[in-house]
Formats: sequence, C-alpha cells, structure tokens
Amino acid sequence: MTYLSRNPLAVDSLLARVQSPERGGTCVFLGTVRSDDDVTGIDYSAYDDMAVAEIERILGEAQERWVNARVTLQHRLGLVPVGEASIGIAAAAPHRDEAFAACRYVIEEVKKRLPVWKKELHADGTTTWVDPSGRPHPLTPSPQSGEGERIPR
Amino acid sequence: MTYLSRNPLAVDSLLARVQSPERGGTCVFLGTVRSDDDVTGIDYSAYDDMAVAEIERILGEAQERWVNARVTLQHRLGLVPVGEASIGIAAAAPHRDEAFAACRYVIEEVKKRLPVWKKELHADGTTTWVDPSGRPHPLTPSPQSGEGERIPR
Amino acid sequence: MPNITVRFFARYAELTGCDTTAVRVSGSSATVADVLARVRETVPGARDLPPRPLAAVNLRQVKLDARVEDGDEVALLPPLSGG
Amino acid sequence: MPNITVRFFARYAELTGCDTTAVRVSGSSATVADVLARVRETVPGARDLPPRPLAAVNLRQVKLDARVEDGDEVALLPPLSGG
Repeated sequence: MTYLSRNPLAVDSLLARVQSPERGGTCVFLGTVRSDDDVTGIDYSAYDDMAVAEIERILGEAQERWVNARVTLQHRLGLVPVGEASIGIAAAAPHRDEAFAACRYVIEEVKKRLPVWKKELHADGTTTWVDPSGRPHPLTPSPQSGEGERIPR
Repeated sequence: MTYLSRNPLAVDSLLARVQSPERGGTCVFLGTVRSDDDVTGIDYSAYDDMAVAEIERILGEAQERWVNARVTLQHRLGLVPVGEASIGIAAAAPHRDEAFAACRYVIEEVKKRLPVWKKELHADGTTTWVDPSGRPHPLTPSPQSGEGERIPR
Repeated sequence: MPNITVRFFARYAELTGCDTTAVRVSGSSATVADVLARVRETVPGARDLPPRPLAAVNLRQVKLDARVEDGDEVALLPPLSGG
Repeated sequence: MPNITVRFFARYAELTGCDTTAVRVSGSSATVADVLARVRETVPGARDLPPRPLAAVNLRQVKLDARVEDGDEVALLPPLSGG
C-alpha cells in the first residue's frame, strides 16, 4: 500500500482496495487544488515517515470504530496543478451510514494530523506557504500569532 | 444528461460533470449490489418518466440549498450483478462540508422518493421483490401490513 | 367524466397482469381514491392491491385524496426501493 | 548526554536553511523544549522559529514537555495543512 504518491491519483484503484460484494455502500472524498486568486498549483511536501505512520493510525482508528468498513487513502506529493486531486479517500461498508462516517472521519483527522505542507505557486512566479486556516504565510520569518498555540494530540 | 442507464456506471464521467477548478471538494457515493444470502443480482425497474422528474427535483433542491455545489447522479436499471453499482452520486463544492452534505442529501431523498423497484435474483432461479425496509416481498399477492401507511410527500 | 390513464409498476404490474389501463370516474371532484376504487372493479388482479398504495399523478407523488382531471396519468407504486 | 536528531520541514527548513541537525541535551530528564532551546543556540536561522512550534518525537506528535531519549528523532513542524 502506497499512501503517498507523486503521481496523479486514480479513483478506480482506491475503489478496488475497499470494495467487496459484502459492502453495498462506498463513499469517496477527493480534495482538489482550487483556483484561488492566481494560484496555478500547490507543491505538497511531507514528513514522509511520520505521514505514513499517522495515516496508518488514522485508518486503524476508523477500522476500530466501523468494524465492517474498509477505508483507504492516498495523498499526492510534489506539484499538483489546479483541478487535480491532492487527496483521495475511499470507504466501503455494508451500509451507507458507516461509509459516509468513516470517510468523513478520515478526512477530518488528516486535516488535523497529517504532517503535510502546501506551498502555493502563483502565476507571477512567487510562492507562499499555506496556513491551515487558509491564510498564506509570508516567506519572511515573522512568527504567526497563534501558531504555537496548537495543542498536539 | 442521462440519469437512468442500462450500462455500468462510470465514476469518471460522474466526476467530469461536477468538478471544476473552483470546487476543491468532491464527495461520491456508490451503491452496489450486496451479496446477501444467495442473491446473484438485482433487476432494477423504474417508472422512467417520473424517476427522471424526481431526480431533477431532488438535484434542484440540492442546488438551491448548496448554491456553490454541483451534484449529479446516475441510476442503473436492468440486471445489476452482485458487486456492481446501481447508483452513483457525485457532488463537488468549493469546500468539503457542502460536498458531503449535498451528496448525502441526494442519496437520502433518492431512497425515499425515486420510483424504482428491485427484484432480487437468487441462485436457485427464484426472485423476490425487495421491500424498502429490506424485507423481501413474497410474490404471492398478500398485501403487506404497513405498506399503505406511507405518507406521500 | 374524466378519463384517466392508470399505470402499474413492479409487483403491482405482476398482480394485475397489466402495465396500463384506462378508467372513467364520475363527477368533477374525483380523487385518486376514486380512481383506485374504479380500478379494483375493472381490473381483476387489482383486488389484491393494498388498501392504500402509494400513488402519483402526472409524475408527482400525491395523497389518495388528490384531485384528478381528465387526461391525468395516475400511477400506483409499490413501496419505493431505489438506490 | 542524549544525542538527538532534529528535523525541520517546509517553512521551518527554509528559515533554518537545513533539513536535519543533531544536538546534545544535558541530563536524563531532557524534554523537547530543551531540544528546541539548544537548536535556537546552535542553528542561526532557528531564532525565527515560533516560541512553541508543533513537535513530534519518533513520528508521533507530542507536547513540548515530552521527554526525549538518546537516539530520538525530534521534528519541528509548521502548522499542518494536509489534504
């Protein structure tokens, strides 16, 4: 299982990992790079080893909570152009409630816990680091207020 | 737009109908035929004209409620073998909350309102009509208690 | 005398042995319930329909007290099980 | 004297100009905060790190008062923005 990939994500291969004849409901989430302002793409980087460990923990939690569900995800790294997917999550379960819930759980935890960072590429050639709240970080070294307030889990 | 189809559903074509560079979150739901007991497949039939009208109403409601979202669906008719999808819904929106909510809304309304019926095919060659609560209807003409209790919307 | 097209689907089509029939109901304030009563008289297998089936008029689900007009299409729908 | 590998990511790697460094902290009850203080002394650009950055020890996020042991890998993480 490759949770991190530098290639475009393929929904079909995510589906193939979780679907089975016992699982009648499948929920997929795709996060794609949005054309905000003059953004042409996002360069994704990760703390790879920790990202994989965290993904395994998150999927394990989902598995414990929805025992009949199967969930997987793939996160793309490197340059992702506007309109292409940076993350894909697929959850299949006997019934749709579990599939939706497991898929939603995974994306919310990913947003909170995955050591992955986004650098936006602009049409004029400049770049900005993305803050989780959506505010861009200037590249000048001014510590953001609140940045150190986050309570690690 | 063909909302009803006798061919296998293609997730990619659903995605293509709703995704755009402004919509960063996409939620897909697939309902597939489950291998319950000795079921080998389900034969889907519909009141086609009303099904299309109802789908248009449901998608219109979703569109009014989540104005930045785009939602589509395709329902397969005819014989659908175990493991294949009978319905696919795709919702794309600027943010994931709206994508999940719109997708969920559509599948719930479809289950309540779409004039579509399932006849289960069993390994021994027999068939049973599926009741929405999941109880099979015997083909003998015994009116089911409660069947007439449903309040039309 | 409104002339109404009546359609049967799925299990109900099996019960009645037909997909479509036409009935006439009397008066200008006829309802789906009146159509249903007339169907029970004229279509043999329709006696086995449940007392209060789901119904639609002109592609929209309605209650049994909904009015019908000449040319309407009334559909009798087994419990829905789409998706 | 625990010997700790420290890793910087994304914006923090840009601030410090490096991906990895090694520091030694004194005592058997050293914490991530001690590692961070030592990093600020030894890595010039690290003065510009925020006062309380996110941190991980051995691939797991921890608070700054978490203990570190010889051979641990401490990572300093800019605000996470995966997905």
